[in-house]
Amino acid sequence: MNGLTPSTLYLATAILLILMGLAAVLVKRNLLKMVLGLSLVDTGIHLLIAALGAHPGRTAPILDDAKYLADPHTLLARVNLVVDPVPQALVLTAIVIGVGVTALMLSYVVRLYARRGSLDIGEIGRLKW
Amino acid sequence: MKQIFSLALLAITGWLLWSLVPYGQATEPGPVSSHYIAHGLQENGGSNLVTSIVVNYRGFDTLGEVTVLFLSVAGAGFVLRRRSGQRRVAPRPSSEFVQTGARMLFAPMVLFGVYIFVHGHLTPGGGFQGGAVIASAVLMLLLADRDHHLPHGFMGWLESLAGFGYVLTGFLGLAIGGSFLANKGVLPLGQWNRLFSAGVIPIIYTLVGLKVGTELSTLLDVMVDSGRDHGEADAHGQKGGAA
Amino acid sequence: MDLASRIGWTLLSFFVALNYGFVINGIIRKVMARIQGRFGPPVWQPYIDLGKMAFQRNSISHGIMFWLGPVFRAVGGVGLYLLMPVVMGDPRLYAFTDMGDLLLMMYFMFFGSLGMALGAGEGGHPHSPIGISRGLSQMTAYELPFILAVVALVAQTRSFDVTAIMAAQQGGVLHWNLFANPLSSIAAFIALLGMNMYAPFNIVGAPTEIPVGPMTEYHNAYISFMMVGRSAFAIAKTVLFMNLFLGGAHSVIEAVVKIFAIYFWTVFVGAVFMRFRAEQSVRFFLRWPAALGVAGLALSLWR
Amino acid sequence: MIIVDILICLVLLAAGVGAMLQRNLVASSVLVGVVSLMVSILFLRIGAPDVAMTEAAIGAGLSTVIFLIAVRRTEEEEQ
Amino acid sequence: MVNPILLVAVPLGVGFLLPLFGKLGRPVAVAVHGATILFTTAVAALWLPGLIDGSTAPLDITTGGWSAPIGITLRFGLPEAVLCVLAGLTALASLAALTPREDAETVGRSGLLQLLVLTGAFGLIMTRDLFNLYVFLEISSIGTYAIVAFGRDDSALEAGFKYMLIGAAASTFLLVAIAYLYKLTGTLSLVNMPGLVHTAPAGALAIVMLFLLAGMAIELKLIPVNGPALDLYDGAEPGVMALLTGATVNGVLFAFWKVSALFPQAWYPVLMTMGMITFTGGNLMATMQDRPRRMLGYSSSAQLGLLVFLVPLVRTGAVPMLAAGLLLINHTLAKSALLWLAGVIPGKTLDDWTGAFRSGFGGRVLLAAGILAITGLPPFPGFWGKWTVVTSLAHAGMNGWITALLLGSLFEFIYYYRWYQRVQTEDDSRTAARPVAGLWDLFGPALFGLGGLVLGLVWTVRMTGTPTEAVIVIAAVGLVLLLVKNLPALVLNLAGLLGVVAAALWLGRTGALAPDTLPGLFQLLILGGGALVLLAGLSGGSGASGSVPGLFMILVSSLLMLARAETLLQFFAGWEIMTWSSYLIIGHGRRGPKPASIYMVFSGAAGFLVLGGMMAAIGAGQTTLAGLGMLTGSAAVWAWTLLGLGFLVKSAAVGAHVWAPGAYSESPDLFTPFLSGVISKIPMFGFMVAALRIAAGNLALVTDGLDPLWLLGAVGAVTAFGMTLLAVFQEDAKKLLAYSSVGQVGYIVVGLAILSPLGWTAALFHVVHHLLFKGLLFFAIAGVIMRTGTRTMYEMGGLIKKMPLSFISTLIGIIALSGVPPLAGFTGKWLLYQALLAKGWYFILVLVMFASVVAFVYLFRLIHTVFLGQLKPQHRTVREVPLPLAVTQVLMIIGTMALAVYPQVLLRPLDALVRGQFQAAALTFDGTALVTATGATFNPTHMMVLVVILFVLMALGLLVLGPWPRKVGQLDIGFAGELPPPPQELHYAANFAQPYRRAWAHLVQPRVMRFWNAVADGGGGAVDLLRRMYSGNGQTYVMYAVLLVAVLALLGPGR
Repeated sequence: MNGLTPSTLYLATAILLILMGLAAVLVKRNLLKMVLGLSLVDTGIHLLIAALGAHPGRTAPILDDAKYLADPHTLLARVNLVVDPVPQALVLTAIVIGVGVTALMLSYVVRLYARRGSLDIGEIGRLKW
Repeated sequence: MKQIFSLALLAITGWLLWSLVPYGQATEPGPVSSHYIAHGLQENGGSNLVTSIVVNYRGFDTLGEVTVLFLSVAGAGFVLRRRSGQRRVAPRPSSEFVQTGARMLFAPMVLFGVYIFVHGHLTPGGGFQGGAVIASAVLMLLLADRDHHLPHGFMGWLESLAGFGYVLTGFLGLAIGGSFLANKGVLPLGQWNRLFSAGVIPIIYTLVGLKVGTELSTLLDVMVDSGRDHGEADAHGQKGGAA
Repeated sequence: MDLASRIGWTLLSFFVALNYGFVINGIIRKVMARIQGRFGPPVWQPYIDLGKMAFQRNSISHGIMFWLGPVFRAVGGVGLYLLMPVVMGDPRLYAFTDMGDLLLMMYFMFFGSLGMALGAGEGGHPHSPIGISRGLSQMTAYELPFILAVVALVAQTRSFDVTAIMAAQQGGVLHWNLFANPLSSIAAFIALLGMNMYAPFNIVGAPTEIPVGPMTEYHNAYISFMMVGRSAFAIAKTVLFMNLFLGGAHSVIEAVVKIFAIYFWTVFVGAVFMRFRAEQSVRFFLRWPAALGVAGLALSLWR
Repeated sequence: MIIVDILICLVLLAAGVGAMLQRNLVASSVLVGVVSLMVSILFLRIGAPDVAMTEAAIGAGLSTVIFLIAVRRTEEEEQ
Repeated sequence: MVNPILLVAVPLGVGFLLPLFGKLGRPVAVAVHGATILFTTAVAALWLPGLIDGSTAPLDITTGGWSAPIGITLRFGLPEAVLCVLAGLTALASLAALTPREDAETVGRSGLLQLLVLTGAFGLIMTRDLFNLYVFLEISSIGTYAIVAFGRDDSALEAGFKYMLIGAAASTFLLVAIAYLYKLTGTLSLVNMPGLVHTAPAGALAIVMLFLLAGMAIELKLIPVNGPALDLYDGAEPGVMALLTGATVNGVLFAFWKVSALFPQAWYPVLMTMGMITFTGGNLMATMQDRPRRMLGYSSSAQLGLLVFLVPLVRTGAVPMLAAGLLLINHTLAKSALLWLAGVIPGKTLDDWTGAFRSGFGGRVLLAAGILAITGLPPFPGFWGKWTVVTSLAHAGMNGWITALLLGSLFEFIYYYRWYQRVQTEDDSRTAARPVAGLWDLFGPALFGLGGLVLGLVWTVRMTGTPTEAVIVIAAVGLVLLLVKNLPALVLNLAGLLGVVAAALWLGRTGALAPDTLPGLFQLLILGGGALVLLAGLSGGSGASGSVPGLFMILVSSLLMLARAETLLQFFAGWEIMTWSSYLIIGHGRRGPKPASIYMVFSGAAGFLVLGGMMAAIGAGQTTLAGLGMLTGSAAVWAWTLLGLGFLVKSAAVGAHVWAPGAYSESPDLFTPFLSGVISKIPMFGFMVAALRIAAGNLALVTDGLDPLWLLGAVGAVTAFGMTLLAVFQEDAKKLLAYSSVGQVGYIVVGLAILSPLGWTAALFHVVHHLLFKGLLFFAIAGVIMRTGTRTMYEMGGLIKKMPLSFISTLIGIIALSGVPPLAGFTGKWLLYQALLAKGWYFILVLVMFASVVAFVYLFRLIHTVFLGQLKPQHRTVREVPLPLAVTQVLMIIGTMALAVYPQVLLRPLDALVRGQFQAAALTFDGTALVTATGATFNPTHMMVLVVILFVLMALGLLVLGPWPRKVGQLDIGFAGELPPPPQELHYAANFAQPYRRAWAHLVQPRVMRFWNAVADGGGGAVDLLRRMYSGNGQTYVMYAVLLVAVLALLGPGR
């Protein structure tokens, strides 16, 4: 396991999650399973973004310790103490958006099921060509 | 066959993603994030940098995010809309024990949620997390007492006003700070690590928390029982074929 | 030459030509009869017919175009003759040929036929339009070899002027287009068979099928007019062929002989063949004569 | 301490595979929730407690609940 | 000026409160909603004037108090302002269109979604931050997902779900790309990221860009990932799709524009290829659609593809942004209008559109305007956009792209005009219960139609210069007549006539109508022909009422514009307006719609060929008609070939003649004379002012190998002959004349191709003369059709007794056409043959001479079958034509006779004209005689005198021999003493040229028609296979997204 950085591990896991989810979307015929797959993809994406900001040994970007409050010229020193907060902000947003999309998709699934009586993706191909 | 082809194509996507991994290793933060880390505390007064970014530096994103949630809840309601004259299904009531437990736990959970977003600028968590906790409390109530009606009127008012308040705060920033959603100059930044610090960030996060909490609760409510109709189950066959 | 003497000479020339036409007509009937083993009418029979017809009153008319039909016919015949130079180098016999050239003659040929067809059409008898339909079909067909032949000649002289074409044929019999340009000439002379509408191309009148075709409803004075027109037309056409292919004429006698020769070519052929059906006739002209015409044109261009 | 990470990753990937292979949709939904939960732990280890909380509350909690509701309103078994 | 951040903030705030307003009642909510949209639109619109004239600088808006790259910034410049105004207006009109359609389920709920969709679009348009862009993209997408559930049709649900699936894939790709872009550049702001992106490692950048492009491609609905979008158009409420078109789609496109700054130049060809594939392919696949809504979807996809294609070109400066902007505005206006109108028609198939908008006010006019605009016809802005784009491409030498673009545009013609054909078709069994467009339904289309028209007119003036007042007067009269089209035909035509006469006087005073110049001559023809048609129209009848007079005025004005053109653009603009206005008029015939749409497709092809030829010239730096003469080398060859082909197609030369008989015969009867007499001459004008100038200027072109001029002449001769032959076999009087007209144009082509003074004199003489005699024939036949109610010749007969004037007109017409002396037809033929002889084109000479002989068959047939023979019992009560039509005919008879007696009245100006063109004379005039340069003479006046004298003499003779005979009844014929059968059986008329047909049978098979049908069927089959890629399965669509990534990985520049 030499040379395996945490970043690589996280990224690899994220990629596998994404691929797993996409595979479900591409192969599974059940609508709910497809939405579940997309949920996995979402999770993978979140992990991927966060992993891009990962930096082993650095702490969360919360400056609640007095050591961060030293005089102004050490301001820049903080940069080397905490991880990049931007990807975290992005993931935060992405998670909320993701749940919104998931909820909407599920309401579609529920409505489609009510109308068509099936969860088979093949059943909703009435519009084509 | 098609599935194998699909998976083969997917493999190419995977290979592309994998070739990006070497570029994803830990690096020093770029100029923008360095600015946040170095000056975030001074400029916004909140010790949680993520919150500073979410609410102030990238506050416009967050407004959008709230909108997304609002939109998907409205959308879910729109998609699952009830036909006119359609009646709710009378559900089977849960046991009294569960109902009582749920009611007892409801208040503390909501309070916990409020705590999370009120302290968003100081500790991990914020409007979204707090809102989610509140929604969980509502969920519990909904699950325990299937006949429970959310106070839709109150929730609606709260949701609308919280959202409007958020935009209004933004306008406050525009009027006073010269920029939409500006923090600086609108309220004093206060002292480090105090509850009443970081300018409008706690206010915004509170509003976000209220809004997200009510929105997610509405979402659950919508998912649980709108759009159900009696004829649903037996109408499948014909409806699937016709139209 | 002043206009008055020109008109005078022209009238004279036309009078002679008209009579010559009647005489030829009479001779033809006689000859045909002999070929068929009959005795035949006298040579002056056309004069008898003309007199009889002209002095019988017209009894009925189907309308103004019907009435004008023979007039058109006569104008077409006379007018065409007036455009022909008959004897080379003799302006007295050039009539009004300076008004235009070969093109004018070719197009004026249609004048009489068109008017006649219109008049016959108003007659309201079904045989008339049947005859006209056949006639038009055949006309368009024989025009193709004729046009090809004419263009072949024109291509050599680079002019539509008939006198120029005549001039180009001087210097001996072998300079006649008939010999200088045999392919085109043969094509043209086959076309002439169609133009003159003797067998096998007599489909317009086609006596046993559509009694007399376009003329069905006509009688008496109308017919006399048509006879005049037709006679003049026949002579004029023959003069044109003479000028185009036989080097023109240097004297009236030469003209008389050549005209007779050309005229009889069609009669002799007609005495031998059975009548074509309309579409056979069309196909016929569009095949061999047209092919000859194309060859002739190519030949004259190649030279 | 990367071993811990590896273990978490293995667990979450296993949960993911299980979620996709499991034909019972309730189980599947729960397993997807488990994946989210594991990921939220990873977030904590990355140094992102805010994200971890959100992922746990929304990704692992709320999403799973919505899925379960949807499953109940449709069919529980994949066909 | 108001801060544009309000564009996002105010609708958001109102949106949050909208549920509360809803509690006060639906009207309140709708009013607040409408007021909000109005407010935002006004805010954006207020910025426009300053931004347009440059007095206001684009504004950078900060949020949170931070400027880029620390905070999220937005930008508000001219493009943003325009897009925001467009989006606002679309939202307003959609609100108007959708509110009445809300049913009990959706009431009060869709408003919120509409407002938020609009907000999302504003955000997308203004934001300058990559991640913020993603957020707004999601707002827009989720808004879309939600709002498509509007309406009761559950196919919308299905479409929405598929759209969400592929949208999720797009979000995934985009997020990966955005995250890595942040990682690689350290910023998210689009203000500084483009400058930093090049510092990133190339290997990483290639893959990141690939994902970015794949994600954007899905959002932009490019082929092959546009399947769900197509389903959406198919299934969702059209009003909703209009909103998405005007707001979201434009927003996404503009977002792509901003993102495109990140792409290295190596990616540009990829972007262009994807865009063009979508444009051409989308239009191609749309041709097989029988569901108009889905067809609009393909069209939207295609239009977006075109804009995507332009993005890299605008980035490099090869194409001005303004051009892309015009195309975008045009698409928004037209497509939204069409979608709103589509919302009125409940059914989804083409059949449901039969006779749509027959009643009610203006629905059909607006539909026509929308279709004209979207197919890029002037004066709508799309035309100017496309022109600018194509000229820019020509300057850059991108001829392949031009070809693809024009091909795609042609496909667009095919399906849009087939659609409109269906609308124009009147089928009483279907049209009885047609929905009528209400006032609110027409609000949006009218607003956007007017907007498009005004913008287009502004651009017309801007790009072509102010047209002369006369053109404006005529066009304005036309527009007014369109508005008051319900007035009686008398009023409409009189107004039109006055307009034309006024314009003619005006132009005549300025000396523009001098017949010794090409433009002057053609303007005379146009005005004269137009006046005659309007004069005849005073009598009412087919093609003289309703919107026809108005359209006719527009047609006349376009022709004047074309005739007066100095630049290629002016010429082409006039050409295209001519095309559509004549198309619309033809469609007004009883059975006109189908032939009209065929006409339009061939005209479209002709137009694009002409445009292609012009581009060859423009690429070589020549933008004026006069400049064409200076072209050399391959530019000259291309310009000559394409222009020539275009003009030939438009003149229905052999091979492309299939459009003509239908269009001529089915067009309104009183318009056909103009179609035949004037419009068919416009390609000839084109030859003279454009194509042949090139040939004249390029001796090399003429001498190398096969002489192209000879080839042109041969095409003309074959056309003349072939069409004449086909005319012989027609039973329909107008079809006969139609083939005849096309054949006559063949003669003109021959004359022009000779490219000698005499040849041109012959051609121009024929141009004018053909207008007179063919107009006479068409008017006479129009009168007959008006009175008898049939066009089939054998159903008539003997009409000479009832309609003597019409008979005389026809008689003079056929004599003039046939070329029999003494009428001027012979003069024209004589000139032509002399020119051919001088040129030495003997085989062509033979062919045209032969053709003119064959013409006798159909000419006699025409006059005989209609006027001679036996009168039918049902026509016993037929009267002569009404006075205006009679006057028109008399005028044309006078004209024809004048040319016959004294052709110099025309030949002298023509001689001056030709002298100006060739610096050589064609003819000299010896008294009344015409003498060519080679010495050939013809004296038409003497010929006429001779014939008249002979005629009078002979007639007198016949009178003397047989004074007036007794008139007898029509059945009093020699019938072997038997009672003749009824007139129907006596009239030998049907299949008149029967022996002729038998003889020619092998030659007159409808081979060409079969060829085009085979092209249509074969092409259609292939396209049908192609479009089956949209299998309707959401999974397959997602697979296409992954496929796109794979293809980009394997073929893109990053491999």
